[in-house]
Amino acid sequence: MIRKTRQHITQNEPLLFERSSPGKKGYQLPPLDVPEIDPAAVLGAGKTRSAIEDFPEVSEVEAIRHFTRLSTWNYAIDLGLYPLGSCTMKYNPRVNELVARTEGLAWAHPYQPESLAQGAMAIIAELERALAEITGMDAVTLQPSAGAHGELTGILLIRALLESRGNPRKRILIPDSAHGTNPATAAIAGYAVENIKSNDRGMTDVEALERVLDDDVAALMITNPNTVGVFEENITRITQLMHSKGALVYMDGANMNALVGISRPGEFGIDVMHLNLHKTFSTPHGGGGPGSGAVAVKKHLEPFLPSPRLQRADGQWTWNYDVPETIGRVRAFYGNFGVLVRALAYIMAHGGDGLRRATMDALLNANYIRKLIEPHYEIAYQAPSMHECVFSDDRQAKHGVRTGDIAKRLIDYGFHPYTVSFPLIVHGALMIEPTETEGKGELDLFADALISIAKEIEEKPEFVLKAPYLTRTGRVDEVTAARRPILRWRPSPPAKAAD
Amino acid sequence: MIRKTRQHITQNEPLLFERSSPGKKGYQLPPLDVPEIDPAAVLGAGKTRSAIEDFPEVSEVEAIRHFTRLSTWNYAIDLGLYPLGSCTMKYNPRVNELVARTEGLAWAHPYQPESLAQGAMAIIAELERALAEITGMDAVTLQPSAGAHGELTGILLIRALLESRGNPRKRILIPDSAHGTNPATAAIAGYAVENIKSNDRGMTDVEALERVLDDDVAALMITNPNTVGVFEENITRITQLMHSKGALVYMDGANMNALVGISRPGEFGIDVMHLNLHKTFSTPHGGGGPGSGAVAVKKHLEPFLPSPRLQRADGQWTWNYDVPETIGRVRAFYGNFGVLVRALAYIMAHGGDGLRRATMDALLNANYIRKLIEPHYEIAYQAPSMHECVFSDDRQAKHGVRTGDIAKRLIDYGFHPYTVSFPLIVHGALMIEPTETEGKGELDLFADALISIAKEIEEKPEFVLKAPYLTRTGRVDEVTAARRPILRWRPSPPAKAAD
Amino acid sequence: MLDTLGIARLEDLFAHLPPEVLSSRPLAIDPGKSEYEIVDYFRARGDENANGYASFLGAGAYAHYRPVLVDTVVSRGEFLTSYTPYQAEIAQGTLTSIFEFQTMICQLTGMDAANASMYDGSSAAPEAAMMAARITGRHRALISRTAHPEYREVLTTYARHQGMKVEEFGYDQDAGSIDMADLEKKLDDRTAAVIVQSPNFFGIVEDVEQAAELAHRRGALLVVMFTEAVALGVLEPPRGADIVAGELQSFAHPPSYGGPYAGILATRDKFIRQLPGRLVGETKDSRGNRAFCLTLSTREQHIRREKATSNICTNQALIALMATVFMTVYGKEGLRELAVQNLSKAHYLAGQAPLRFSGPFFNEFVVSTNGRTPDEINEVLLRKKIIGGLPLARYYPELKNAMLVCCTEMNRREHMDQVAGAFR
Amino acid sequence: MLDTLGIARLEDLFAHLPPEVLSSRPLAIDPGKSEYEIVDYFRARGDENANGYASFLGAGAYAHYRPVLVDTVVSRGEFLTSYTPYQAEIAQGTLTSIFEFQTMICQLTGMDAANASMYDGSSAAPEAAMMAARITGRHRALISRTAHPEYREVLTTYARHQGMKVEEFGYDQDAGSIDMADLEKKLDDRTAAVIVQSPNFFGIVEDVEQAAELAHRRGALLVVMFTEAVALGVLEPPRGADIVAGELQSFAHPPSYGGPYAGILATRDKFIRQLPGRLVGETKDSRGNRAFCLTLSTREQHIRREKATSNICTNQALIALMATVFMTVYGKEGLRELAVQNLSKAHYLAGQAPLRFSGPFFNEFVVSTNGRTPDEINEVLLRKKIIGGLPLARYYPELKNAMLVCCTEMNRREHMDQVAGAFR
Ligand SMILES: Cc1ncc(COP(=O)(O)O)c(C=O)c1O
Ligand SMILES: Cc1ncc(COP(=O)(O)O)c(C=O)c1O
Repeated sequence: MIRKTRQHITQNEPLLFERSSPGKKGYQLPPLDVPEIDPAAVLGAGKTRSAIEDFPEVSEVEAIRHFTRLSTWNYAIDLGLYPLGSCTMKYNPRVNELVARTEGLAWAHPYQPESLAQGAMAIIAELERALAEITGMDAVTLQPSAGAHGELTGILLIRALLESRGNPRKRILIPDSAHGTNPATAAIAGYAVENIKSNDRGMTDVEALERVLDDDVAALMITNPNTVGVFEENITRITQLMHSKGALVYMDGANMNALVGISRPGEFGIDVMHLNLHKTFSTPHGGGGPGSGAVAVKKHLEPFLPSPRLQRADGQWTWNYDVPETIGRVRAFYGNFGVLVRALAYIMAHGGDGLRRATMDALLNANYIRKLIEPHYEIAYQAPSMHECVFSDDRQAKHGVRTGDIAKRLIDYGFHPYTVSFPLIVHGALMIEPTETEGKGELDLFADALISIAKEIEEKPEFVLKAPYLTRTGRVDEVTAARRPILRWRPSPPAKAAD
Repeated sequence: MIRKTRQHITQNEPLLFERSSPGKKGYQLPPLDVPEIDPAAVLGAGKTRSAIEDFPEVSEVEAIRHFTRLSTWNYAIDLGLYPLGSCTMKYNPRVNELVARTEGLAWAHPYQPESLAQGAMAIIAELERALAEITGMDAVTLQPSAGAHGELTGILLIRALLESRGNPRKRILIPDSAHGTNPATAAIAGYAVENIKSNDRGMTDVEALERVLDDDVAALMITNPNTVGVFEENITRITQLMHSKGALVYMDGANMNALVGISRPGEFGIDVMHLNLHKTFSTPHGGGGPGSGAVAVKKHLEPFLPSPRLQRADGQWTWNYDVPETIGRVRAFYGNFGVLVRALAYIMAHGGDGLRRATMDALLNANYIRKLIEPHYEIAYQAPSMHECVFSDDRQAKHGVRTGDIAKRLIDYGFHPYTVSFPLIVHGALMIEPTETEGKGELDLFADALISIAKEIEEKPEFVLKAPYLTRTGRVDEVTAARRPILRWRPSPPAKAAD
Repeated sequence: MLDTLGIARLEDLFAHLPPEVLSSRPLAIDPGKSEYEIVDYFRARGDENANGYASFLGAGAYAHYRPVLVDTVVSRGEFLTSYTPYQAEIAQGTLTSIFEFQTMICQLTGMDAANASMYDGSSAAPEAAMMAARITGRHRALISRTAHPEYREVLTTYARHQGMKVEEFGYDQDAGSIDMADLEKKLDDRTAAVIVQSPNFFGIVEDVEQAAELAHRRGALLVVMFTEAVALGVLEPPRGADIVAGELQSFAHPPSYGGPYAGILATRDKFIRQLPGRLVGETKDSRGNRAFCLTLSTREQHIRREKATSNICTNQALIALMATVFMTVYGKEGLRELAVQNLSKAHYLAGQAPLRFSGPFFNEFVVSTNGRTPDEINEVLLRKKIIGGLPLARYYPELKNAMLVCCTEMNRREHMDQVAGAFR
Repeated sequence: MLDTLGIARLEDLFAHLPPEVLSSRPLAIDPGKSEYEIVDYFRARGDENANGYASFLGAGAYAHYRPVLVDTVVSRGEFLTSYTPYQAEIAQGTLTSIFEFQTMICQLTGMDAANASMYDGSSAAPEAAMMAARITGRHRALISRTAHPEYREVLTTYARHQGMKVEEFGYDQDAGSIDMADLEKKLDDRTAAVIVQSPNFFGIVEDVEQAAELAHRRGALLVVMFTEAVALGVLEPPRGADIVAGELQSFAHPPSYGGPYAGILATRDKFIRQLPGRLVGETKDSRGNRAFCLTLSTREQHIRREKATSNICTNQALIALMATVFMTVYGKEGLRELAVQNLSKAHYLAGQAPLRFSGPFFNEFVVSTNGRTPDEINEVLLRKKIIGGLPLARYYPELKNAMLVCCTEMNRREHMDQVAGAFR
């Protein structure tokens, strides 16, 4: 029984280009206080355009309605539980949006004199300190723009260190449960990828690891807790093993929200790791980004960090561009500063105890969901869950219903689905991460929904296959989209009617 | 055919009190930097409460979800046309919200030293000047909080003037088309109300007026354009007539958006009028308010304006509390300052020409709608429409469908209904005010919807009677609500399930 | 569109107006400005006001921290750009939140019903008096001199022409609270309402129950006003009152140079048909689901016209919504903790100041400036970027060497210590 | 909930962790702070930065007015707090806006397809180079020294370990634009990509078509970068390019001390399967209505893993949405007018300054500081609360007596005149 939703009227809205009509405008510029220059005159006629063809022309009210109407077609954390596994869709405190817009911060130019940027630099320093403390590492760079970017930075650091020792080596070992960015990153950093299979507890198979470990192995990229939500119990042994072969250990810290305040990777042998500040430290995901992929390292990797490095000199913060062994920049300027502000605000709001408490609540919520659902869905691994729990659709698949179908039906029940079909080692995975910001009420409704769907699948599987029913858009045909890609609007066919 | 809407899933949400659970909190206060005082100790035990019984307890995420979910059940200008006649639901530029939150303005205390409030006072002065210019009047008070409050201020001014002349008189004449606030106001100001009937062109019947006009009449309260959207063609004659008997003319300026830049009431004999700044000058209506009811007067009424009066002395703005003939205050402090800021921002954005242009666009839109709908609905009066057009449901009533039913069916078509059943002189009125901020596209869809409903009424009237169909809430039973009023939540029955 | 109308120019739309009503000249208003210039203009004005000052002003307008959620909620177009919820089927968001607002106001005030808002506290007072007059059929109001002076002025303005006599009763010169003897003396059988404010203008918590007893003994109603809503977090609700009229500015609206704020009126069940203003009630929809709608509108001007309970139409809904969010964020515990912080801060500073009155106070108190004028003290403070207390001479000639000082959770100890220094 | 799980304390939830991995001590992080304190902290930091200064800095980060609508839209929880639109049925809002974004980027750049965003302009550059390498099967990139120095550094970092050689070609010392002869000389048959920036780092508009011709003649692809998106309002789109890589910060994001910004990659139809990043495509839903969804995901890391076109996952969607709103508000006419204002302001100031280069420029230009160092001039300006140009010595040793100056629509004539004065 669907208890959480009802259907309501929503506005249709055409594309901007269909809404557009010549001469409409939604802007006004101040009068120009200098003589107007004719672009063609100073740039050369051939170098200027007369108009941006088919660019939209709408009034201010049309613009706000356009985007407001569009927005009502979205689901979001502000509307309810968003249990996308591995994505850590926790509540995003609104004060963070406010502080990121603080005049002196938002309008700080990256090249303004350091004497006039001390506030921004102090924020960066403070966040570096807090993240080092949380991870138990020695130094932090905030330059990377997202998790994958942090991975690349980290692997380049490893490469630089190994190169400085004489041999960058050739291979990187990656458990088969890893997120796709891990192998993709290793490849960009010029390494061959070797997959390590997981054992039947969902953990890295230490024997398998030992078997392939040789002097050509540069590093292991391990996610801990890993993507099945399980803490790698042998992590200390693994890191020792790697180190004993002169290899390093990279930790994908995307799941650090399961460890903050409880366990420090720096204390179990990790050499370098990234943090997804937008996940663990709650930057709004904004329909896909931005994020920040801070990288934390042990002392031996510090000399190689991207330049410039923030340092204190003569009682002032200053950017040091003289980093002889640096891997170089991974992006212009200093990082996604606005995201850093939000992350620091989040850390300040929680404090040390609050962060630990948030971690425990995340564990509690994941385990609570697991407990309620386990009678109805097949848990992927018996090992204890940390911040997320992963099921397989084995039981439901017998009725012809797959994880993707269950996900669509969950929409009717008023929830954003879990992560579908990841990690790859779980057949038909349902990867559920409730995060710590959910209350019991929402979790109970979610479990009820999944249980109810399990019943529906037994009773009328074909019904579930056609879900969702309650959305303004029915099941979307992704196959056709990929077969003949239409990636932009074109004016050719006579303008369509409003839809 | 409904082209503008589709149904989509929306979240249910219980009342805060049902969502509440003990110990949850969504706030944190800074640590107290002084010794904590026990209230009972300093106030006396009997004077303090131990807890606010049944007051809600929710987390921050529950709070934001609560209000976000609720908001999705509303229609609003940001979603589409909102043609509530007489309410002037025009687009509310968002820059106005920004400037009203300017630190030095939003946090200005009404009693801070005048030397530290010059910016706020300059805004008030500038707006007073602009409104005097727009209305053609001599002085303006910004103290009244809304239109009805302005009416009261205006009638008290009239009374004060007449009293100063020796006789406050007894009656106020009000055309029967007037808004309910007019008679209600006159009564509060201690006057008897005498209705003047309208003629068959929807205008004040000058003969009828002359018949009742005697030395006991203090004033006429006239709305121009009036509530059927018609300009009172005989306004000059009317004002002369009133003046010839020593009576005054109050103009309800709620419809001033039909005149700004075109016609100045001060130039056609009006003595005193109010402006609904929230209508004509576009303050967001916020679910019912706040507004501001600026009152503009001719010289002879100026001495009576509410105190304090803003004036310039020694190159500084100052509040003058020494207004010997004042009617007194109509509220604490100086008025709805935040609304004044928005109104001035609106005026600045438009400029003189832009204001005139907005007026003409308002006229254009109303007349365009009228033209499209007139073949299908009975226009109330043949006289030319200004900023709104009023129809009656005469033709539809023959099929048993009334204006209120048509309104409900309009909802399914994706529109907020027009004003229903007002003005009272039109039987089953449909009072439509599109405002100037609508584009042709939205107006066409609206006309199409009304025409389509007219057809539905001919073909299947009973269908229309049960509308709306597409909303999460079906037709609401207002009769029961009034019969046994439940005006607050009470804990008595065991908490209801989520709905 | 011009074609559809068969006209050539926009000007033709008002060609039917009599020529003598047309404007004699174009508007003398500067050409339209860009967003950028407008933002700049208002910033410049804001910069001409006090900026970066610590302030100890209260007196009906209080500086309390505004939780960020407040603007998050009220900025949603669905709340911001909708109007009075006439069409319940597409206004359940607004209606539900008003129902919650009404409930929370009842919980805070101990009343049975509250309306959806009045313009502000000062106009709620005369509305309460008029309501009392309708209920009792009497036409005399007694108001305490400890009520906000500007509220009293507003009452006088409103009452003057309704045949309602307004008289004031005094205060105890030591305690700073109602002079009960004076009240008792002035009460008679024509008195419709006794109006008191608690905490009063001096910050002092009045003995509401005693005032109630005196009023009721003579068949008058008791109206209790408040300007500082935060006090409700610790104060026993005025259970003896028949009508509560208050100002909610403290609940999430910045002082904003005096407005817009939001007033409330709350009362007992038996008087609801005399309440002015909009009311939301619970009902069901055609499918049997719980729903809310505007109700009892036969009290209102659009139906009852000159016989309406009030002329109010547009109210302060968005400010009331801000208050609703504020009350939700703080909740049961928070509102109390907030009140305790206010109380504690005020008592900390008051403990270092020569107090004019001995009565129990919440977050405001009157300081004797002894030898000096309040302005002299404030001058000293202004130089330290502190705005001191409100000199009382304008409102109370007998208190010309006194100022009203307010402390909220936003005042810091360091500034309080500086103010205390100035009092010495 | 603990009961349901059969545990007594929250700590039991991680009792299974090996003891040696547990933290050796509690976090040394201050106790949690209230909203009020947090807002205060960041204000204090903001106040330590430049405040109230006029600035003439550009160089990849531009101060343009942000229409208020931008924050209005992106503050809506439905956009702000959703993620990558994996579930199309409840993400049509995001998907539709991305489709519009992709279209507008194509319209601006003259390309056929654009992705949903990259991290920023600087990381879009190496992604473009890698893409060119995949398409051509070659492993050498030539980049102009007139490209942003930090972008070039990023390219070097990325390329180093992919067997991609990066070489630079020079610029004409008079014109400040590409030295075409040098480019031609360095081009060979192993060159995958020629990478130019226009307007270049000096603000000068490059001859993109000539570069295209040279590149194509040797079978290389031309990558055109831009840092100042506003220039696209007047510049002919780089039709000769095979890939356009740019930075959209100018479109509604404040400089924000360097990030988050949003990069774009656009290309021709034939190369779309080599594009990295998310792509939204048009399709239909089960009821036959137009719908949008993520598409061509077999290019991406979550499917293709080590063979993916890129490792990018999280992108800069919200910044891209800001840009979408910005482009919508300005629209066809506005973007051009905005560009003309920028051009006009820059030329006004440049007309009073000793220019280092003679090439045609948009809103940035290099000024020779002649006898003095750039720092000396900037010192003078700082005293007037003006932040002058960027000294170029760090990036171009040969330009140590030169600074890069930028003017946007936000710079006022009075400040420009003061800067002009300082150049004299
Ligand atoms: C386990 C894991 N690793 C890495 C990433 C990549 O992080 P990002 O998306 O910030 O690049 C993700 C994100 O989805 C992840 O879940
Ligand atoms: C014609 C007319 N007069 C007066 C008013 C009262 O104005 P307000 O609602 O601001 O009190 C209204 C508002 O609805 C109106 O339409």
